[in-house]
Amino acid sequence: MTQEQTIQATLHILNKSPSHPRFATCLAALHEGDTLALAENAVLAVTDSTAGLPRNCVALGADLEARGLAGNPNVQIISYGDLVRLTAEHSRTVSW
Amino acid sequence: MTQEQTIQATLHILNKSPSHPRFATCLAALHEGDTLALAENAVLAVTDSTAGLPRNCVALGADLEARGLAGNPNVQIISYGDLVRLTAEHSRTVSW
Amino acid sequence: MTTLIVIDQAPYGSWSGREALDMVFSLAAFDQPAALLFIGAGVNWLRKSQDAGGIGQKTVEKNLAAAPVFGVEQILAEQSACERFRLGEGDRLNGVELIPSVRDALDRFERIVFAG
Amino acid sequence: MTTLIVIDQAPYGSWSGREALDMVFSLAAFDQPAALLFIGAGVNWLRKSQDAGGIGQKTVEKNLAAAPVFGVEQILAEQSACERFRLGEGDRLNGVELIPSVRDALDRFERIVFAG
Amino acid sequence: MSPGLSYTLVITGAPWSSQAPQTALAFAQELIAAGHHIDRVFLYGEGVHLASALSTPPSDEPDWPGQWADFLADNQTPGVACIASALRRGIVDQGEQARYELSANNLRQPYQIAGLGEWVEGNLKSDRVIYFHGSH
Amino acid sequence: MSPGLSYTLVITGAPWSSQAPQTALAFAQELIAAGHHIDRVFLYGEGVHLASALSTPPSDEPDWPGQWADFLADNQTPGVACIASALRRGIVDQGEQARYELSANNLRQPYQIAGLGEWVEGNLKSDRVIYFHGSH
Repeated sequence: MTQEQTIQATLHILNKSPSHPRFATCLAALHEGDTLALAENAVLAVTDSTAGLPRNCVALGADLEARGLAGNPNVQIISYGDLVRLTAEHSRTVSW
Repeated sequence: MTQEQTIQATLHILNKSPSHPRFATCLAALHEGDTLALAENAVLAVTDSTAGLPRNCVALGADLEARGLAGNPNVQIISYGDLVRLTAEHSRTVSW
Repeated sequence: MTTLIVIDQAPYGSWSGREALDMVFSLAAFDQPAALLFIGAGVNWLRKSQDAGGIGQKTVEKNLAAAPVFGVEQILAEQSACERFRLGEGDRLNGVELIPSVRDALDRFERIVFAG
Repeated sequence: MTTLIVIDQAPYGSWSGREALDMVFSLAAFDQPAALLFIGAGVNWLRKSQDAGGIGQKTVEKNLAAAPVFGVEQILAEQSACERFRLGEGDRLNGVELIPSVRDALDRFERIVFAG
Repeated sequence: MSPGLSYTLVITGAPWSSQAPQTALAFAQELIAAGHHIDRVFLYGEGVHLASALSTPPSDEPDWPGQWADFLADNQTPGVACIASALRRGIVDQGEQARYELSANNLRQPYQIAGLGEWVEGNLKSDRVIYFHGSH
Repeated sequence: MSPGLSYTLVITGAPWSSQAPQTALAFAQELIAAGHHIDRVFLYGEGVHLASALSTPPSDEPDWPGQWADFLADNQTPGVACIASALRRGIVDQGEQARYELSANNLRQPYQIAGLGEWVEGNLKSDRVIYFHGSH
């Protein structure tokens, strides 16, 4: 796992509410090909009319259900097992 | 201390960083005649070019000094004793 | 003198909203008038069909729905935040009053307590 | 592989920035390459003439100034945040490199760790 | 300005995760100096960590739990940790240790553990209730 | 996908002030189920509160400290609380109790207290280091 000239696709795990300053910073740091995984308070982004989510965006189902958002069609729902798989597939993960 | 029809002048103690969502909410809630006391991370507002502070704005000197901002002319500097006096003078204080 | 408890933090990510609710119910238990105001991301506490079993928590929806029974006078929510988070009338718990500005809502109450 | 520690929280209001600095110094102590990036309100860690005695804390300025001595490779700061908080070159600690975008700064490093 | 007001102070921010205990202590010291009275200091939510007897910061760092306990003792000011907040977060006295069969207790002297009723009483009887929240 | 990777998990958010311990536990359970290995769980900053032996939530609420300790024991996974973070926040083992002449110890089994070197080693030797932060 050596540093490459071109940064490889990165998994971004974001758990902050859309109102938290780190939320916007994360969205601005994404590259084409990166995957954004919404967890905890960040899943509110699927119902936030001001949040422009990227195409490769997934959200934890348990967190969506807790917040009454499991029926929201704006996002691909994943399980904790899927999140594990994503961290295994990506050699670079950033937890925001 | 009964509720009056016209709300009396209020002391607002704000300790959140200007990046925190509660900061902007507080500034929008101020009335003419209210006093805003900046404490802890909120004193960064005196050097924040995006923060429009009200006229009746004071900031804790110890917090300004800690952050290298004691020489900033944008705000009236108060001591902890002054803050006590402000809470005694105002029958209504909101801690943000 | 009615105490207004203000919750501006998103639900379930921390315990501070629940502990603010405990304050409201405690006031009510001692026959002290209390009201709730949800602003910012906090309005999401008011969404219907919450199910927190998957994150190992209890759902707060029932507690909130029972608030009037326990003597909580009013449940207020910031209108612009409801719009931002697409929390239409059909999505919200019943009995929530929308308020156009936080400033006007705070003006109605002598005593204001933010969730920690 | 250099580890980049990112600090986006204002100084002194909590211990998380200090504990992030401890991570950087710990890497350096084990001869592991490390760098620091300050963004958002976090850039205020870099202001000169801090004096935290009045709030009963130690000033971090000396620790930061000593970072290169202890093997911290780079100290980066977000340019737009420095502008927002009026942190001009004369106001900042020496040896800080401004970066035009957080995204570009993150791209330089294989391993990114945010302050908790 | 009314001299000799009574205050309840509520601290919801923990030491080290927030500056709340430090600001509250400086405020409390000036309250006493100005001739006011502190009915009680109420620790709620994360604030209950201030009442840990086991907090052991390095000797060159401020010891807020120790400083606060000294202040309370010196001024005979009641310090109260909310029982619900404290039990969740692992702050327990001898009574709770016995009741829940725990291995130890760690409530610092002179704090007491009590319910939110103490806070309600502050709302009713103190001239002022001032909150010291975390920074988040 | 590479099967059988090694992970270090770092938890910096406390139970009750954040969802981090819950998310991390669900993640850890799925890691084991998928055949991966957890080299260690490292508690840092506010995360050290997860290792409190005295945390006593109401019986109808989740007991994250208890659930995490069971997971670590069942899977023989090392749980490490950073010593500097833990001492400040009042999480101490028998050794620290003796050294600082404290009234009790409250580190939950099977956690150990150790320095940031454990985290550095995770960086060097684990295939993945995943962070679970607070929500602020």
